[in-house]
Amino acid sequence: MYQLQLQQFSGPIEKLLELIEEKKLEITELNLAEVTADFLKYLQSLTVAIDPRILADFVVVASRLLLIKSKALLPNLELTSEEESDIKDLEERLLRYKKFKPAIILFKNLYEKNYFSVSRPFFHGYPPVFHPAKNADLDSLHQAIAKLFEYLNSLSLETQKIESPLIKLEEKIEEIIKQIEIGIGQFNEIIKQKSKTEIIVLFLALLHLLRDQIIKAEQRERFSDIIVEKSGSYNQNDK
Amino acid sequence: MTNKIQNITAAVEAILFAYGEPLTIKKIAKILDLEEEKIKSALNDLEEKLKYENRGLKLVFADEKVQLTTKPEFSSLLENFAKEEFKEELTPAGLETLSIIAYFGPISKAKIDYFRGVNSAFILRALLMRGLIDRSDKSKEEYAYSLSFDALKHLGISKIEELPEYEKYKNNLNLVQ
Amino acid sequence: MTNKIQNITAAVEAILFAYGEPLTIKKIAKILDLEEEKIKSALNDLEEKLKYENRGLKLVFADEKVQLTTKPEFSSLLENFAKEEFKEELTPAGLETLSIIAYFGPISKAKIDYFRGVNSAFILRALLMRGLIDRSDKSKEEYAYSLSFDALKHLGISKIEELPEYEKYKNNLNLVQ
Repeated sequence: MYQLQLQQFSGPIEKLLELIEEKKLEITELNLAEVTADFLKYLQSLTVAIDPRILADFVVVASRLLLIKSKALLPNLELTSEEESDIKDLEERLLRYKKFKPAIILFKNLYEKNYFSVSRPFFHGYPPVFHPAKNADLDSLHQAIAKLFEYLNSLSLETQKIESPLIKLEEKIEEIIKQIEIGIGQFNEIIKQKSKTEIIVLFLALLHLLRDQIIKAEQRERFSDIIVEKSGSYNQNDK
Repeated sequence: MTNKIQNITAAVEAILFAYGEPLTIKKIAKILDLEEEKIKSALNDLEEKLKYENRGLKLVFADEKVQLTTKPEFSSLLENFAKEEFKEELTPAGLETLSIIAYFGPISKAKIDYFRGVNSAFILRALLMRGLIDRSDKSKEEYAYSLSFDALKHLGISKIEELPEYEKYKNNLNLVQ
Repeated sequence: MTNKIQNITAAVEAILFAYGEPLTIKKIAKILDLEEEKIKSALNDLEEKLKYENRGLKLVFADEKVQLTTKPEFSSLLENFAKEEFKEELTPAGLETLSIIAYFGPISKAKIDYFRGVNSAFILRALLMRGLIDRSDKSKEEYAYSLSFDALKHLGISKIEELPEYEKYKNNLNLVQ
């Protein structure tokens, strides 16, 4: 069920390209900054429905967009060479995906054409004859089932491990609210000395709070810091 | 549909190939939406073409039915081939599938695919041909696969519960689902 | 055994007909006790003959294997042989992933993930279970994914190169990074 649901979502590169093309924009750094908000909005809509593992990949793309956005907003911001190459990498991937997109349509048409070949079953018409394999004994069956269980268990463990980033978003929401309550109202202050992933999660938390109108944010002019404050509707018992 | 069919001989060959079983001329005529006479002449044409020495197939007529089969001169070659094929050891994928059926049978193909994470159609067919598993149509929609009686004997056990750690795996099935 | 084989093309046709599943050229050579080169030239011969419009069959090639199938122009006659699991529409993620594998396979999961910008584990599993892709473990480190024979047959193509504008996409998009 849940895996099926997952498949309804396109990958982040596809989604980002979609957003750019909706606005009939070229793939440039400036235009990427332009669609950042849309991408984040989409990302937020995913947080309820999607596997944390997939979400993490969207966050990676979102983080690069935020980097681009920050660069556009804050011209004095110095990016490391790694960050610069991350931006370049995202642009290149989008371009490559864009070039490939027509092939997906071609493939889809062929796939749905109902123009297929039929083959025959394995040794059709030959009677089944008992041919036990030399290696089909109790021991090897036992080993095979044990190995399969080990694998299936490792899969479910892996899924559990990845649940943690989701909880963090909730924590960060609380953190922002607390910071505002003690009087820190500038986003730059809130994210001071945080790791890059934390900044991203904090930013997501900020967007979350904005959407729920728990806080108000304001950017007085381009490139200036974002000022956040509690909005009237926030109630401690809501969260 | 029919007007798209350019060549009746080719269409008849394709139909006989896919169905595998003997078909009545009437049935072929129905599939093609053509008169039986047309089918008969296409079958004659096909039969003539199959006589060429570079063809490996032939038509067999019996009881008003026709079937496409291999030429008799290849019978012993193909029987040996089948024998060799089934003498081979089971692949890891074959063993894995057999173990799932042993421990969890009767079990549907969908469930086997789910556990293995890959499609098992071919492996199931091969295990059936080797007589290691049986297929029963438990529900109308789905076959259920279980270990064959011969396979149990070959393993040297009298019932499935004698498989090593049978209870442990059988009961833990839900944990991994 | 060999000296009885008058015509290799006929023998190859009979073997492919009986076996049904894709067969490696190597295996055919072994069955017939002939060099692979001879088998290849018999397959070329067979492929040419099958192109005639009075033939209803064709060969499908992938990964050193070959399978005998019906020509797709007869699919409307063989509706009941269409695979149920392929009729179902592909999800956006499934389509995205399957197209990438079609044009760039065999391709590793890491490269698919990079191209899509997202972990494709679940999608790959779903495609494997439906039998649309195969996973080969040629290198020990990483699986490589490619379109299955069943997928090629569903698309009605004889080999992957027959995908629309295959060369253009394959060569102009360097996925190897």
